[in-house]
Amino acid sequence: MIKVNGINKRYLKKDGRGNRVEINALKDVDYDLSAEGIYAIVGESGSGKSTLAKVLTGVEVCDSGDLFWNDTRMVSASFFNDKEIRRNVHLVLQNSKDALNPKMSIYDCIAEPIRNLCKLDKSTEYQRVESLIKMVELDEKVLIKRAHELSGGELKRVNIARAIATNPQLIVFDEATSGLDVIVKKKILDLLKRIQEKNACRMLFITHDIEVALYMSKDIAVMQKGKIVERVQNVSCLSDFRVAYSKLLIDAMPVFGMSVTQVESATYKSVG
Amino acid sequence: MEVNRVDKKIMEVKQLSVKMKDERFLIKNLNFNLYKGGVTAIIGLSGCGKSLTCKSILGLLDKNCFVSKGEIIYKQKNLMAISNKEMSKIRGNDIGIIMQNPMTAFDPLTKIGRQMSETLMAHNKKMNKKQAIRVSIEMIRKMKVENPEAVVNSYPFSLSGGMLQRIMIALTILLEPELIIADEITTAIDASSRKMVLNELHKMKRNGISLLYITHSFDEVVHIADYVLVMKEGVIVERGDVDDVMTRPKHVYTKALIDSKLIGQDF
Amino acid sequence: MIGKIKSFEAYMGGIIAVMAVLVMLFGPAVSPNDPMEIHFASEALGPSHEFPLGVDNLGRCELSRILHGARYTIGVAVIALTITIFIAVLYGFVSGYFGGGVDLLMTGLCDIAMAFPPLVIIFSLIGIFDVCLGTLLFSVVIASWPWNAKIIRSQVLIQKNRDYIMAARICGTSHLKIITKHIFPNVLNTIIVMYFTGVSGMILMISGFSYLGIGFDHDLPEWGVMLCEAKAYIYTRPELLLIPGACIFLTSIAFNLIGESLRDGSK
Amino acid sequence: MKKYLFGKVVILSAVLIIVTVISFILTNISSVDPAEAYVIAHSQIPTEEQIQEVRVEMGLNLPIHQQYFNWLRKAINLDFGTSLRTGNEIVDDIKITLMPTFILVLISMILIIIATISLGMLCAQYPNSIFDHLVRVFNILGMSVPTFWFGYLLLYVFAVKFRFIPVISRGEIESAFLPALTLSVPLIAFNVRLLRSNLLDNVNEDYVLYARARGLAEWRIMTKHVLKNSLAPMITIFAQTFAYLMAGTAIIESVFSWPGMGAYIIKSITARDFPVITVYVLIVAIVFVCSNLLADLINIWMNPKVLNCSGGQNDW
Repeated sequence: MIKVNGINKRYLKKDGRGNRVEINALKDVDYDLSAEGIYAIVGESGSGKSTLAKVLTGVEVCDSGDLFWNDTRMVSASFFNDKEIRRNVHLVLQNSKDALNPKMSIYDCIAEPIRNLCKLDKSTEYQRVESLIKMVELDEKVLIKRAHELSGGELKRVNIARAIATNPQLIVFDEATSGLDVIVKKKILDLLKRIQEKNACRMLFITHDIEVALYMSKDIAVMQKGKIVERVQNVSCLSDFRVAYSKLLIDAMPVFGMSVTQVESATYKSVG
Repeated sequence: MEVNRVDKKIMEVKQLSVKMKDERFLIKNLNFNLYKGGVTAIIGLSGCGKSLTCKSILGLLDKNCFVSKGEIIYKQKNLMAISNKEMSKIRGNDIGIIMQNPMTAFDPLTKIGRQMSETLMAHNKKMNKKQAIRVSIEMIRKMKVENPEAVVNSYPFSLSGGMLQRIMIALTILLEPELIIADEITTAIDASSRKMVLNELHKMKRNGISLLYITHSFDEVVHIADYVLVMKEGVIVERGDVDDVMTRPKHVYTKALIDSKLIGQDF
Repeated sequence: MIGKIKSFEAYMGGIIAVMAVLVMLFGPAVSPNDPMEIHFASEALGPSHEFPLGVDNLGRCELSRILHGARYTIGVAVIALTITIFIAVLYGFVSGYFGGGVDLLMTGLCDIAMAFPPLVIIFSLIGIFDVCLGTLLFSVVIASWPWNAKIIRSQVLIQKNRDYIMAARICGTSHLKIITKHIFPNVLNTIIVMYFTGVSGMILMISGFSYLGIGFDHDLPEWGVMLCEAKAYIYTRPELLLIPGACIFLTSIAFNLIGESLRDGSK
Repeated sequence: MKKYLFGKVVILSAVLIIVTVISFILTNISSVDPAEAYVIAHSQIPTEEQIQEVRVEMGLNLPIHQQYFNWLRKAINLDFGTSLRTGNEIVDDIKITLMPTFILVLISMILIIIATISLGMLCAQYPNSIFDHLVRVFNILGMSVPTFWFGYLLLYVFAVKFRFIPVISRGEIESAFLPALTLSVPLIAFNVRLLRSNLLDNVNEDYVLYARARGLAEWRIMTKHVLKNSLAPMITIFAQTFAYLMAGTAIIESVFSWPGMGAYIIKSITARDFPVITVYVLIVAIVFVCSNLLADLINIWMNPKVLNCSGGQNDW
C-alpha cells in the first residue's frame, strides 16, 4: 500500500561549539507496508526511526528517494496536503498530552479530523465521536474535559480515538507507550490489537522498546544510524534476528540478560 | 541467608509517614530495613511514593510536603533529627544517589570536571583540584566512556544521556558510599547503555555496597535485587525475597504488575 | 494568606482602574469649572468651595483640569498601545509561524528597530516632522512595537513547535485554521497581560514626553503637560506638581497590578 | 561561534549605518536651512547671495550621496559643526557634558546591580515571606512611578524641605546620589522581579536536587550554581539597562539640573538646535550598539548553550 525506495533525509544541527553539523537521519532506506497487520520498527534514539515515521506519513519531506502510494509515485510535498491520503494515513505522536490543544475540549480534538476530512452534519459527527470514545473504552464524560484534566492512559486513548476517527488504512505510532505505567501500557497495547483486528487496518509501531515490538508484531525492522540493518518478516523466535546490533538490543533486555540462577527462579507465564 | 542479613543491618526505616501541606498522606507507615551488601528494590507505578521515599531518606523533600512521623536510623543516628549540616556530610559521602534523568541532573553552565571535583573536594578537604580531576578522569575511563579527558572539559548538554548516567555513577562510586540509592536509573537512557549501567550496579553489589533500587519493572528487580517491596499509593502491599514474590505473589496488585509483562522467558 | 494578598492586589488594581476609566468617561461632565478658563480674581490659590483643589499658576481650576486630563493621558496611551499591539501581533504571527527566511528577515528588522532607544527615535522624528500629537503617537508606536512583536513571536514559536500543532496538521487542518483556532487562543493570555502592563508603560512614556513639551499643546489639561507647567513653581506651589504626578502614578499602579495578577494567574 | 558573532556584527553595523543616515537626514531635511542658520549664527542679515555662497562652501550643492559621505568623513573626524544655541563647537560641548553623565550612569549601574542581586537572592531564599511581599510592593510601585515626578519629590523633600543638598548641583559626586537613585528605582524594580523568578525557576531544577544529594554546601549551590544560571540571561538585560540609562538620563538631569549631556540635550530640543540633536542620536546609538555587542560576548563566555539553541524545527 505504501512503499519507500532509497529515501534520504539530512538535516542541520548545531554541535557544542555552534558549528552546523549535517546529520544523516535516513540513509538509503527501503521500506514497505502491504498486507493488513501490525508492523514494528525498533531503534535507539538517533537511529532515524522517528524521521522515517514522519516521512511515511508525509509530515516531513525526504531529500531524495521515491514514495509510492498504492503503486503510484507521489511527490513528497503534495503527499501531505492530499485529502485522500490525509484521511487514510495518521501519525500518533509520542507525547499524548502535548498532542492535544490545551484550550480545546476533548470532543473538539477528536472531531477535528472528521470536520476537516469527512463532511458530516452535526448529529452524525456527534454519533461518530460517541462511538469512537466507546471503542477506546472511555467514558462519555471526558468529552467536555480539557487535556490537563485527564490521566496519561486516558490521554493516550483520546489520541487513539482521534487517529481512528477517519478510519485510516495506516496508523503510525511514534513511541506508543512511552511514559505509561506497565499495567496501563499492556491495556493500551491490547486495545490496539483489538482495534487493528476490527478495522482491518495497518499499524506501524515505532519504538525503542523491543519488548513492545515483539509483543505486537511479527514483522520487525531494526534501525541503526539511519539505516534499516535488519527486517524479519515473520518472527517466531529470537534467533530469527541475525545481525549483531539486533542481538545487542535483545541482549539489553533485562529479562533475557539475567543470570542463570535468577532465570530458574523466575517462572512467569508467557504472553507473547 | 536471612539471619546473615539481620546482623549487618545498615539502615532502619520505622513508621515513616510523609504528608502534603494539606494533610494528605503521600507515604503511610513505611517500615523496612536495608542490609549490608544487599539490594532492596522498591517497585510500584508512578505516583506510588517510591521516589518520595528516597528523597525523605536524604532529607530532600520539596517544600510542599514534610515527614509527619517516623524515624530513619543510620549509624545509630536518626536522620530525621540531625542538623542540615550533618546531613549534607552524610549525603554523597555515606549515602549516594543516582538520579532518574541524567540530562537534567547536572548544572548546565558548569563543566563536568568542575562539578565532579567540587563534590570530591567538599567531602575530602585534603584533595586539591588537580587530584580531583585526575581521579575523576580515571573513574570515567573505568565506566567505558570514550575520551574522558575531553568529557571533563565539556558541558553537560553536549553529552548523551547514557554517558551522563555513567558519569553520575562514576561520581557516586568515587565518594565510596555505604549505601547507594538508584532512582529509576534505566528509564531515561538507551537500551545499550542500560546494559552497561546495570552491570556497574552488579559490580557495586559484589563490592559490598548496599543498594536501594527504585523501579517500575519486575524485569530489573529479578535481575538485580534480593529483597523486594511492592508499593501502592504510599503503602507497602507486599514484601519478601524476590524469588518468593515472583513465584507466589499474594497481593492482587503484585499479580497485576507481574502479569503486565509483555513477553516471557520462553519467547 | 498569600492567595488573599494576591487577590487583594488584583481587587485594588481593578477598583482604581475602573475609577480611572469612569473619570475618563464622565470626568468632563462632573468637573466644576472650565479647565481652560482663567480666573484672575481668585487670588486665594489654595482649595476653596469654588475650586476644590485650588487653581494653578495661571488661575485655572486644578480639579477640572485633572478630570479633563484623564481623557488625554489614558486615552492617548490606550490608542497608542492598541496600534502597537495590533502591529506586534500581526508581525509576531507572520514571523513566528512561517519561519525560515521570512522570519530571519523580520527578526533582523526587529533587532535593528530595538537598537534605537525610544528617546532617540522621538528626537529623530521631531527633527523630520513637526512636533504634534501625531508625531508623538507615531514615535511611541515605532519605539515600542519591536519589543512586543518579539514577545509575541517567541510565544507563537513555542506554540508552533508543540506537538498539538503537528497533530492538527496531521488531522488535515489548514494553516489559517491553525493560526486562528489553535495558536491564537493559546497566545491570547500573553496578549492580554501585555495589554495591561503595557498601558502603564505607555502612560509613563507619553507623560514623560509631554513633560519635555513634546506632543501636546502647552495649555491642554494633560497630566504630563500640567507637570511640565508646574515644575517652575516647585518652591511656592509643590501641590501643583504633586497632584497630576500622583494621578499618573496611581493609574499606572492600577494597570500594573492587574497585569501582574493576570500574569501570575496564567502560570 | 564565528557565525553567531558575525550575524550579530552584521545587525549592529546595519544599525550604525541606519543611524548615520538618519542623523545625516536630520541635519539636512530639518525645517531649518543649515546655510541660512549658519549665516544667521554669524550675525548677518541673510541675503540670497550670501546663502548661496555658504551653500557652495558647505557642499550643499553636491549630490545627496556625496553630501552624505562628506558628512560621514567629518563625523569620523569628530567635526559636527557648531551648536546653534551656544555657538560653541558641538564636540567641545559634548566633551564637557559627557563626563558628568557617565558618572551618573555608573553610580546608577552600581546601585542597580547591587540592589538587584541582593534583593533577588533574599526574595528567592525566602519566597512568600513578609520581606518578599514588601519587595513585590516595591517592584509594582517602582515600575509605575513617573521618574521625573519621583525626582521632583526627592528634590522637594531633600533640597527644599530639609536642605540636605543644594537644589542646583554643579556636578559634585555627593549630589549625584539623588539623581542616580531616581534613575535606578524603576530599573531595580524590573530587574529584581526578573532575577527573582529566574532564581525560583532554577531552585526547583533537578540539578539543584542532585547538588544537594551529593552533599554540596547550601551557600555553594546558591552562589556557584543557582545564581550563575539565573544571572546568565540577565547579562543582556544589564547591558540594555546601561544603554537605556545613557539615553534616559535626559529628563532626570534636567530635573536635578545635573550638568550632563542629558540636560544639555533637553535645552537643545527646546531651542530646536538640530545639529546637537543629531550628535546626541549618534552617540546614544553607538553606546547601544557597543553595549549589546559586549553583552553578547559575555553571554558566549558565560553560557556556551547560547550557541547551541536552534530556532524553529517544524517546517512544512
